[in-house]
Amino acid sequence: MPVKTVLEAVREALFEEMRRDENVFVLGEDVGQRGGVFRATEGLQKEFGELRVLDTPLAESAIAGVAIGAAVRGMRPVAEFQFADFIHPAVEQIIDEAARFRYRSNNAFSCPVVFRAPYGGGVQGGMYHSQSVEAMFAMWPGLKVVTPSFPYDYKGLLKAAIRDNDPVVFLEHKKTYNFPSIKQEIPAGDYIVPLGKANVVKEGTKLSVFAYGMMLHQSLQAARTLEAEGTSVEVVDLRTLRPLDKETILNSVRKTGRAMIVHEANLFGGFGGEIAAIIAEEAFEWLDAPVRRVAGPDVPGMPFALPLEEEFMPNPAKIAQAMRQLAAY
Amino acid sequence: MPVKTVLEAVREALFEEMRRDENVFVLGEDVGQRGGVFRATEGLQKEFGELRVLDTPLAESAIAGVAIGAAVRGMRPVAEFQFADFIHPAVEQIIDEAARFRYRSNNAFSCPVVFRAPYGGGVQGGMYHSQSVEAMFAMWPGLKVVTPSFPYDYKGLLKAAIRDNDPVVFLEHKKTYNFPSIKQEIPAGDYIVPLGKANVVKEGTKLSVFAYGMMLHQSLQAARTLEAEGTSVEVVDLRTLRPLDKETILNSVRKTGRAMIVHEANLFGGFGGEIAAIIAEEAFEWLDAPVRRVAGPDVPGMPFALPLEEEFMPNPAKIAQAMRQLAAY
Amino acid sequence: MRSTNETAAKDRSNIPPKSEAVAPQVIGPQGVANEATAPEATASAAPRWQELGLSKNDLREMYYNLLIARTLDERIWLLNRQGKTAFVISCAGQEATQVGFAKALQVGHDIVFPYYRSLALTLAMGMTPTEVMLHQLSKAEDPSSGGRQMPSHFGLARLNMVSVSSPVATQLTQAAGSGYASKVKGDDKVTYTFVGDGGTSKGDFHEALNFASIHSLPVVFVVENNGYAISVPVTKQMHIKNIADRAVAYGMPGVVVDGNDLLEVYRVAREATERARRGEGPTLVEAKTYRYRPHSSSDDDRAYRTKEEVDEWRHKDPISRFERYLEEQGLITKEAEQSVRTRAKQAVDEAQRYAEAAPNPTPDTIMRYVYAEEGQQ
Amino acid sequence: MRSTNETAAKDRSNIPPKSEAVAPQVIGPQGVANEATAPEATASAAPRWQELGLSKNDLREMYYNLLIARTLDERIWLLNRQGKTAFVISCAGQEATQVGFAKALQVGHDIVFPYYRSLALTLAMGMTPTEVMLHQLSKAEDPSSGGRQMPSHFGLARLNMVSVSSPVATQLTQAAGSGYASKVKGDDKVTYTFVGDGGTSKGDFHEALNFASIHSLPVVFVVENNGYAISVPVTKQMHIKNIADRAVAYGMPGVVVDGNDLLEVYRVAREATERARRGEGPTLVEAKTYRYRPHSSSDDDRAYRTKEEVDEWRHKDPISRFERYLEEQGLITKEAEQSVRTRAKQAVDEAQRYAEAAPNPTPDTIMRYVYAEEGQQ
Ligand SMILES: Cc1ncc(C[n+]2csc(CCOP(=O)(O)OP(=O)(O)O)c2C)c(N)n1
Ligand SMILES: Cc1ncc(C[n+]2csc(CCOP(=O)(O)OP(=O)(O)O)c2C)c(N)n1
Ligand SMILES: [Mg+2]
Ligand SMILES: [Mg+2]
Repeated sequence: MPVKTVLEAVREALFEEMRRDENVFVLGEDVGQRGGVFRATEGLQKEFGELRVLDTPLAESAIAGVAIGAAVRGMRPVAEFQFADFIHPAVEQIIDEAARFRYRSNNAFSCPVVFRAPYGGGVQGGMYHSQSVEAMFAMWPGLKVVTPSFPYDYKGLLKAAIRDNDPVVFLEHKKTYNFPSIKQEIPAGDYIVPLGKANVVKEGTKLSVFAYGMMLHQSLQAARTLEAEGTSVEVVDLRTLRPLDKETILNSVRKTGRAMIVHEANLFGGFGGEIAAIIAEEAFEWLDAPVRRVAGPDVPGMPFALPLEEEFMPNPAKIAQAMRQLAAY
Repeated sequence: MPVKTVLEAVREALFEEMRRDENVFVLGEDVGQRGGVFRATEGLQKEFGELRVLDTPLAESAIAGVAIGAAVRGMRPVAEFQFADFIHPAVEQIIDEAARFRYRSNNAFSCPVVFRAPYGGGVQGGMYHSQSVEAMFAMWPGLKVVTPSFPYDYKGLLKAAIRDNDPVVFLEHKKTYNFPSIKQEIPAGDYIVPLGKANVVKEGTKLSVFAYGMMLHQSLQAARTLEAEGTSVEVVDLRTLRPLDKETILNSVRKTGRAMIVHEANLFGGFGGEIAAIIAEEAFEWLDAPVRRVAGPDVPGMPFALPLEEEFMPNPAKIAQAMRQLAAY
Repeated sequence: MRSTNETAAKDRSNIPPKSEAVAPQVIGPQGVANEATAPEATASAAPRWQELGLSKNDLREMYYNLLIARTLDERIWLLNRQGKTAFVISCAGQEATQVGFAKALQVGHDIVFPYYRSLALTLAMGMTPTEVMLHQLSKAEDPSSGGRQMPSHFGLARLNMVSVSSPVATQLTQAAGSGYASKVKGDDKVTYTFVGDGGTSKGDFHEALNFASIHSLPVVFVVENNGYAISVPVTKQMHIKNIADRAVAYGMPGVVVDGNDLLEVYRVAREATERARRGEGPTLVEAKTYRYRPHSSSDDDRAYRTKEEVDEWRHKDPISRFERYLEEQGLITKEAEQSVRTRAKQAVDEAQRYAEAAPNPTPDTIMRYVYAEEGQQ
Repeated sequence: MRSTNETAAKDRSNIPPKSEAVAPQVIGPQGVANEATAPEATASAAPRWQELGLSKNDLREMYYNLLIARTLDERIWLLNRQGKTAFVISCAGQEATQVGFAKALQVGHDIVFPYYRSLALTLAMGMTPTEVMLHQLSKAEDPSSGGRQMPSHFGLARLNMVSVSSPVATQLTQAAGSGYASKVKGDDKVTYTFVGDGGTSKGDFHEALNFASIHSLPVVFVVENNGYAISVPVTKQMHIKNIADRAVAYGMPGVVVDGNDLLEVYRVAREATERARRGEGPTLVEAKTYRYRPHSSSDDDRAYRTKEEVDEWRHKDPISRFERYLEEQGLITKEAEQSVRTRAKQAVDEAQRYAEAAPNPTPDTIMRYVYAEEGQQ
């Protein structure tokens, strides 16, 4: 099996889905001739033409609205937001419109759009090219929110998202796009990874860590360090934040008795709160220690200067330290 | 002291602040001649003129952007969004701009805007006139988020928000506006209720309930029922969600050993998750029972039809039932 | 609604397949040359309705559609005063614009993104008074939303009428997206969307018209300019006289039409439709009209406009105007008018009777249709 | 920056009080009549720069400003290739537009909302090369952001230059708000804002121009149309030729200007300024220009435009064009040019030297200034 990067996996999913279903089309800023600023859509326009690989004007609300209108007509739009930071003008269309079409029409209309957006930092993107927006979308019923970590899952989940009959916010951590050690062997042909299923990527007994995106990889690395020190850490890749795979989370906590959540987004109001709350409510009896969150500091954006960016980012060392504390509780 | 409704308290705060500081001005849809669709700004234009009480075009992003631009010039804009449901087009301006001006300029610029918005349901507003948006804003550092419950606090907190040197999202639960039993004696003159301080509105020993807005009142009513049944419930009015008064929350839980959070917003991803997470992390040793959340169901909007709306809303009976369960744990 | 959805499931579209053959010519007799619809032609000797290719039956149907809308509208206000319905938002005064457009489009083939004031459009397109009333009274059978949305948040899959939401102007870019779907699919469906004057201030207006013009999409943008966005008069919403003049910014035709002149609206609607159908791109139509009622049952319009102003517009009533025209043309008698009125009233009575008796949605359904259910689209 | 903020604290404004007396006439000799700046006057015998009321000194200053911008810009690309700075976004090719506007505005009195391509504007307004370099290298002393923002996210309180963010076009409604503040305060400050052609597609453009026009605000909207939004050519961004034509939609003047013609830009800028200063309202200016470099150091422009196209524009270079003009007018010699170049190079050398040696922000500062600190505004 060929070894692929996250970016290649995304691109491959798009190629295969566009070949499979002529209703699938891609739209966004610079997705056409330029192939996207991250090259996720490179080559698509050449194969599928300008109509199905559409360079839009710089207008995110329109990108979402056009995608929704086309979806209502039976198309399967994949709308790219150049950076998750710039999805904000489309918030009204995504949460008031896409997320509610089915419910508000009592199932008469639906809105199968995939909203793709590269998120996250650690790439010197500064305050406006590093945002994590998952919590902001995961809070709205009617949406699904997907945050894969590995190339295999990126491909399988993106395909599942495109085939899903409801709107999906598909978040791609931009630092993982070409990260060498995140490459993975993935099958060339068609396969699906179902939405809504977490994955225990490393089994362990002493504590459970829940993460996604770049932080999953950082947590995994920290877990290996702890393993070497004799502490067995279970690492769960959440993969989908909504619908959240509560069962896998709770099973893991019931096994280890200790829970840690790692995300790069600001701590306060971040998605970790929801996971912690679920654990605190539904696995209370099994907890041997407080639920611990490791997350970005509560500042309004990731600073650009390297020393500040490094200070912002949770990394394997910081995570390992928190693991040790939690294990020792 | 005169007895006032929530709405009167809001209006009085606006009058007094506009008299006190000529830089304060009000803008929004229908806020002028019409006095706002809820009448919060009634009479203001008559006293302060069209320049300082400005009917804007129907363009929420501009309402926020104009307010921000004026704030950077030393004005103190109070921007009204007709319903919190319609604040979404302004999300980019509020979270990317207002919330970040100070941080991104390393303190050279700031952005003292108050973004007022009536939120919440139970008034047959249907899917788009009932939204609770607090979690969506409370998650962004740089913003403050205020959700008062009582007329006294509405006035004092709104004044504090207007005088605050940073942007404040000021959320007014529309069902409380004219709710007869929520009337309160409030001083006619100037006073401030500081942002960031919760208030223990009812002391109790068996369990602690955290709430805000209409749900604070519903929780209080439920607490009285429990009291009558012999269970002593402490009720904490959070008042400000960001900065959150962790100390008051944790002190209460350390005292009672049982925590419940009530909000009307959807459960999953709602603000309750953050509170539960804080308690689970920082009051773990004191907890005698799982942290319990009572919240709106996870559907994409509050349905309009009465039987469905009633099913959606947490009410004193449902809350009391949850209290009994928690107390009995 | 379940069956509509199943249809959708089959063709992977939410909109049922068109029921009629594709015709580049719109409703009306064969052979009506394009020039016959051009404005200058209206100066000729034949009566205007004939020149527009309308039959007497068409006129009677249009007359009925005006009346049924007004009758239903008034009934709903009555129900509101009786405490039987919590919220009303009215189209009274704007019927001619809506009925004119409904006549120009191919129902079930073309696509419509209406707005909350589109009652007359909705009825003229074929939503029955009973269906409207079920929606107004938030009954379980409400085909627009199952009682989940406020009244006047229309939507009906069999008419290709896409579900309305409350946020103003969001439908505009969606309509552009529907037009884009037509372009990709290569079909000849025209997409229509309706919005108020206030809604044109929102960024969506700019983004939608820009997108539609860039791709020459078959979309007709209809602004029902009734002079106010709730209390805010157009003079505080913009610095120019005609919203239609904004078409210049997109290189598309912008047409101002007297929204109370049914035949003129129809003419303009048909031209915009034909242009779109021919693949020549979008049109912006501004219909100048007026709403008689407060913005909604929650509003009190005395705070921002005078009774005189309202009365003045009531004198320009689109329905009496059309009535007079039909009378002048000898196409209707006072008695015939009366019988149409009676028919409308009966339809509304029956709608009310049925809807009042219909069951409310049951609380146990609240969790349904957040997402597709097993095996559904 | 701390001191700026303290100033701000005193007058409750974030912008320091103006340092010069209010003058309805902009920089330039006294007594320049308005008509002297009108286009037809340029056909007369006196040289254009004199007619525009510019002194030789003004011209030399403008020439220096063009050169310092280009020199600094090129140096930054060099630093990027040397791995000394992670991100570059360049203004090369657009200097004349920016220097022309900088000349027309009253620095420290008027208000400017720039964008990320406003390097030449920034320098011409008085940000020093060292300040720019501190920002470019994300040093603790960076006066725009303390190293928190990407390079070219300018902002400088003493110049009334408001902090730039990355989201495109958000500055437009803010500029309208600043204009509104002037109206409420009754001052005569003009607010300028700059945006790219791509940025005009966003709803913000519509909402901002609409708002500014309704209230006749003293705002000048400047579009630097360089033909592309990253890779997307203007032909895919809009269906009309001139962005300035969109002014019609707001009942304000829209002016197209050759953005590479420094004096013409200055003339247009001054007219728009005077109009605003007189209380006659906003103007939309579209400067047609070009960027030489890829969108940013993260871009590769070979994917979407030809070398020939870039070369063609390089032949229309605004700096050599102004140079030739000064030579023709006998206002500068080759030697003088060389000495200006040397001066610019030295300033850039010095800026680089200082900034490279300056300390980085320290990690412990990360939590500062999320909110006002105790006792601060
Ligand atoms: C985005 C948004 N902002 C505000 C509102 C509240 N609102 C509902 S209708 C309306 C006025 C709309 O006026 P117009 O577009 O002229 O339509 P009309 O009602 O006059 O037909 C307003 C402000 C809303 N529904 N959506
Ligand atoms: C709202 C938003 N969407 C997308 C981007 C990403 N982006 C940055 S610059 C740019 C193109 C801007 O083009 P234009 O406005 O013409 O300015 P130019 O760079 O050509 O001067 C894009 C798409 C952004 N910064 N903000
Ligand atoms: Mg209107
Ligand atoms: Mg450009």
